[in-house]
Amino acid sequence: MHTHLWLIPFLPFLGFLAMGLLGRRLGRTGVAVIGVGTVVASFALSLIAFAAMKAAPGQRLELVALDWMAVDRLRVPFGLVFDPLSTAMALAVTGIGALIHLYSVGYMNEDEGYPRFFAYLNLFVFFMLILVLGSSLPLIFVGWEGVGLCSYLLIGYYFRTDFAPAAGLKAFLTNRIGDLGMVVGMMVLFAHFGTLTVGELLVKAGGLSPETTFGVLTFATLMLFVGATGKSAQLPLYVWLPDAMAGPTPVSALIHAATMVTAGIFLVCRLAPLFELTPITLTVIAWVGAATALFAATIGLAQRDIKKVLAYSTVSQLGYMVLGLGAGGFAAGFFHVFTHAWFKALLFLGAGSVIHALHHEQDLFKMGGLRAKLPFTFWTMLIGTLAIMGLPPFAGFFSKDEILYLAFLKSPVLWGMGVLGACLTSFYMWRLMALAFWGEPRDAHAFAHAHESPRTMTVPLVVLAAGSAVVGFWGVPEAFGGHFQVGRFLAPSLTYGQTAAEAVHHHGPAVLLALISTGLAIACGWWGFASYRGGLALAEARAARWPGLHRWVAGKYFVDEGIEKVVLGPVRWLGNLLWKLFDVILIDGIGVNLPGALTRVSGDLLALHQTGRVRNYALLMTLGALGLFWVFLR
Amino acid sequence: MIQTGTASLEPAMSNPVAPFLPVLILLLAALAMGGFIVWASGWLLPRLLKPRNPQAHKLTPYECGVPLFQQDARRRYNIQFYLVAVLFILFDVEAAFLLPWAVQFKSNLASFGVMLAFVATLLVGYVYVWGKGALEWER
Amino acid sequence: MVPMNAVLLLSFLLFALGVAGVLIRRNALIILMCAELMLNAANLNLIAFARHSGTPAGQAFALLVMGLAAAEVAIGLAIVVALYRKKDTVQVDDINLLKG
Amino acid sequence: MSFAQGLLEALTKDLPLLYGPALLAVAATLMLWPGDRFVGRGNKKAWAFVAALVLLAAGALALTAPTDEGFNRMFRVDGLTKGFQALCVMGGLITIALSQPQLNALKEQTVEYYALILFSVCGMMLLVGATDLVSMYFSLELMALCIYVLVAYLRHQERSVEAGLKYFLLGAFSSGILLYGISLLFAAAGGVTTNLAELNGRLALVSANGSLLVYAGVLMVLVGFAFKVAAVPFHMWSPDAYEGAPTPITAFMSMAPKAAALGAFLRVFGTGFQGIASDWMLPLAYIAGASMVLGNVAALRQQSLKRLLAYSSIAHVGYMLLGVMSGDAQAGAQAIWLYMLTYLLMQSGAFAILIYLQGKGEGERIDDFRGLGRRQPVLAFAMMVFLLSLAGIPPLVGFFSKFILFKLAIEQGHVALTVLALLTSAVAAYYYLNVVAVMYFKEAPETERAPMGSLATLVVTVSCALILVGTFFGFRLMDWMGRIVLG
Repeated sequence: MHTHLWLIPFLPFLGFLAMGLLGRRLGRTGVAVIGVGTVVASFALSLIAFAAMKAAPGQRLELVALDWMAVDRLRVPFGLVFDPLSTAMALAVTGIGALIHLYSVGYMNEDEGYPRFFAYLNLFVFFMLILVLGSSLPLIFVGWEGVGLCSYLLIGYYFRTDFAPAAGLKAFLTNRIGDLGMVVGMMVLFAHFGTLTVGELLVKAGGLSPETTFGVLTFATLMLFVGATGKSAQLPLYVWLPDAMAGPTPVSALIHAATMVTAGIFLVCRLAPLFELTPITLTVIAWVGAATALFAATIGLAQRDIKKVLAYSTVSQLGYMVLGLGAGGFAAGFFHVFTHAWFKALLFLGAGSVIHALHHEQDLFKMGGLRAKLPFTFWTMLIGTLAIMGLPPFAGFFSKDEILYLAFLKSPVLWGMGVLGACLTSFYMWRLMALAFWGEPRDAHAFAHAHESPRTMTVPLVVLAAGSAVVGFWGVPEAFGGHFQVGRFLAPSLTYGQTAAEAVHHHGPAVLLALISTGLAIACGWWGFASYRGGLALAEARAARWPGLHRWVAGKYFVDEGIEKVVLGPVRWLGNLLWKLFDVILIDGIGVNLPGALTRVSGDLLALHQTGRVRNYALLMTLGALGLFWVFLR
Repeated sequence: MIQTGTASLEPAMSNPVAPFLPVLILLLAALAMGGFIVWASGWLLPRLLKPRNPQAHKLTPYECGVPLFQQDARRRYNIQFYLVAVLFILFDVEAAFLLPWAVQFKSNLASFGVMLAFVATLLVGYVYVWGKGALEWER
Repeated sequence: MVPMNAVLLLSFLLFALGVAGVLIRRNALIILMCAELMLNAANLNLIAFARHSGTPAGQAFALLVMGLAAAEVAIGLAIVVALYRKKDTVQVDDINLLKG
Repeated sequence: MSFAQGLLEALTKDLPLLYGPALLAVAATLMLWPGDRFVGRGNKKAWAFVAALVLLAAGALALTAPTDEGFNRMFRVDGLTKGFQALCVMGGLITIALSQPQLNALKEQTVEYYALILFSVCGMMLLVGATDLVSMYFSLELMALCIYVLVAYLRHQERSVEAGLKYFLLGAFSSGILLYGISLLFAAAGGVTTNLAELNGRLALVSANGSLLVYAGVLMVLVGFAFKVAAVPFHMWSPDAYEGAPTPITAFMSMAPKAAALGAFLRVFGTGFQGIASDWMLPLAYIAGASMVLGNVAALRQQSLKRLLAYSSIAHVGYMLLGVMSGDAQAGAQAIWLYMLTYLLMQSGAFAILIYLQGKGEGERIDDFRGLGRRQPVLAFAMMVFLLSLAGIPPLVGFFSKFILFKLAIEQGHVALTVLALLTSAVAAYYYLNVVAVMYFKEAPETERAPMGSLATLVVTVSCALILVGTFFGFRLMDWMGRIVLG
């Protein structure tokens, strides 16, 4: 029974095999049908599973195909687990994945590597589903590494450019650092509990009193969180994500919205009862999340590339999710993953649509006035923007509000950081909208040739926009008269048979806080919109010499310019500085230059000892032996 | 303790080297004597006695007789020489394994058989070398 | 009987001589000889201590080592000759095509 | 009863232990003479099949040998022996298969090549079972002497001869050190025995006075073995020898002798010198750590894939030494055996592809792999599988063998070294992936395709399939094998 559930991850894999092996022989249509069809089919299956899960809450199904690894004490089954958490996540992955596949049919239409692209994409979905559904940590790790590998392949997809392969490699390497944490955490858990199956692990952890295992668990969970930091692009390992924009836009959407980056959040949720036992880890998580949310939002202010803005916004939103987890709101964090998947996919695909229309122009400063030309894109992206800024009743509002409230309970400072981040988010998103869709076209040629995207691209946009508008209602917090159903739904997975976490009761301040944060966000959004509605006039006006007559007229802008100088200037300066500091020094330093430096060291090392002369070798051997002797005598 | 130069018939048992001490002294004396003779005859006496009459011909290896066949003394040996020498060493050293066997040998067919097998192995090697033409000087 | 420490000292001197030769000399043949010297240093230990304890194992081992050393020399000479035919030199400092 | 009778009796009683290696030695001798007299100059290729059959038979005999000790406690057949003997035989078989295209192209097919491989595999098989320093030294030399010749086999190529000479000179040097160490241990134990178990018992009791002797001896033996497995700082020969040797022999050196030397390493240190573990544990830890770091860092710079694989094999040895350091010898042996087995698969596949490209006139440089992903997608995919598995990226088999090894090391308390191993393996991912990137992301002019040859295809297919199969349920299989073989 339930064999059809196996198909959920393996259908995309079959698609990958078919496209990988047959390739061009399938033809364009064949590739599109298989690529989209398999993912849609597994979406349908996930939907069935989800419905079943909804009907019987608290159900948990573990399917074991075989004993995968069995080496003395280590026994790892190759199995899938279906519980509320994994089915909900699988639903989001396959659903959004399917839409992105559909979109790619149009977006990649002119690309020659069509089958290769879809093969990678399907493999990506497969690994993500393995990650989500895997019943043991090694299997989850397989998915974890698998999505890393696929992202490497996909980001480096445009391999003819110099930049793309380097970016792919950087993504992969940064992730490896996180993976080290994950492996160490896994090993410590195994050494302590003697099992790596999630179910057994959580049962055993629940049976222990916190005092006895405190140190070990804290270390293990911190290590696992380092892994999550790499995958979910938190400070300081976020560095790969902005560069990952080098890939085709649907890939960015897939990586950013539904799959790869949420892996870290998902891992923490999966092991929520373990994290629950370690308050120190939770505090670390909360602060890292809040810092990331604020930090990335600041950087987002200074970007010109439309995809970079969205990339930093993803980092920032991930910060919120992590903040939610750290504040103990695993359900809230997951809920934000869920809502974010919709509106971020929407925004990315919308940006992709803009880029596609302008023939791969990504510079915001060269856009403008596209409102009329790209109506579908404009309206759907508007909904996405409203959702991400947290305007009720769009999706982002409920999830973000829940997180901010929990953060407030933990520490008002965290709340303040979150609200500030939300204001900045609102600002740069409206800046993006204003620069792209309002004002005068700043590149007449590109504008003249702009055209609305084909149906395969707009349909996913519309679906995602609808989703962004309504999915928030799944988790209306109690403060607003809802029941935070998502929390109830997920509770069996997150508490794992232990005492149910107390439902968060929203008291008086909840509504007030929500009003404050929303109000501020709206204000900042308007500010951003107003500053850039006129295009780049501000910047140009400043540069131009104004005749006396126009001076007074221009005075209207003088206020704005003042604000620009006094308030925005420093903020943007800070953003730029941080960007320089982290992106240029740290990322390029670690991600790009470190291998280079290592290579240089390697060369020196070799020149020093691998001289090709036998006598030098013999001498070094003798010295080595003497050195070892010295170790003993010491 | 250091004893007198005359051989002591009853060496101190505590020092195992002691009985050899006279030998050592004798050795040193002989060395000194020999060294002196060599020095005197090879360096001192010629200095005192030799007539000074330098000639280029005197520096050739053979002052009289046939002229040198080859000027460079460090001439190359035929590569075949090395080959034969190496093969000789190999079979020679292998023969050393016969020694402990021979020392232990008591008339016994089994042990004879074992050694026969060993020699047969060597023989196969020999035949292989022969077959390869390694023993032929001129090829 | 000679004290065993003296044997150890002598064998160590022989060994050190061999090592020094390998490190200092440039002629491949002489390096080879020095390596053989190291083996002989070990042989000295083996024989002396076997004699000391009155058991034959060490002596048999030494014989075996001699046989192996001969085989080693044979192969070494063959390789050196091959090198000489190729490069007209047996100085090891002249061969460093492979490095890095 | 005479000595000789005893000897004969011992032989008839003990010989079944050695049927495998003995068959190899006898067959190789007979191949040289008189066998070769009957084979014409153009038909030397036939010896490949004979040698492969002999190896198979020897492997079968070795696996079915009774579990016992014999030859005056000089040789022992147990799980460790059988397991590593099987690896050596596999290495030999793969080498013979890989040698065909190159030897045919160079017209260098001779009987001696195969006889030397058989002799050296014979040495390896004896080595892993040797429980006495005499038999160990003897078999080590038998193995090494044959390999010296094989490295210099292409005597008309300067590189090959130079590699052979370097390897030989340093090998003779290290063998001198090893033997001197053995003689010191023999002396420290009173000059009575060279048997490992007895030595272990006696050395543990040596007074503080003689402990310097013991330490120097153990250290020198350690140096000798570290040289044979090419661990830092006794590794310098390996990149040069790997690069200069004929490529199939490079593959051979990275598989079979390494397995044999590691088996002996386990035998001597893991189970033998346990009583004096405190003497060698720390130096070994330094050696292992240095190997991981230097091997991986040095590989970054390499332009030649052969050299890259040489340096990376230094690093892999560093990882495997973690298993030798395990206090639980059985678990250590199993972890190393599994690692070596998977390493053998990946390495043989990678070398098969390398040899194929060499045969096409493309060299061993990493740049020659440009655009392989377009030109020959299947081959490139297989190469990617091998490289990713070597890098230890899950879910490929290479990850799990690493995982088991590192898990063991953590359990044994070598935490710092394991963390070092993890860090350096992240560096390793960089240079392996670089090759993958070159294959897929760099363009190269179209060149014509040559057929790969059935044997090399077989090696690539089998090893790639095994890696992929192993990814899914290889571990049950390997665990089962490990249990049966290593007991």
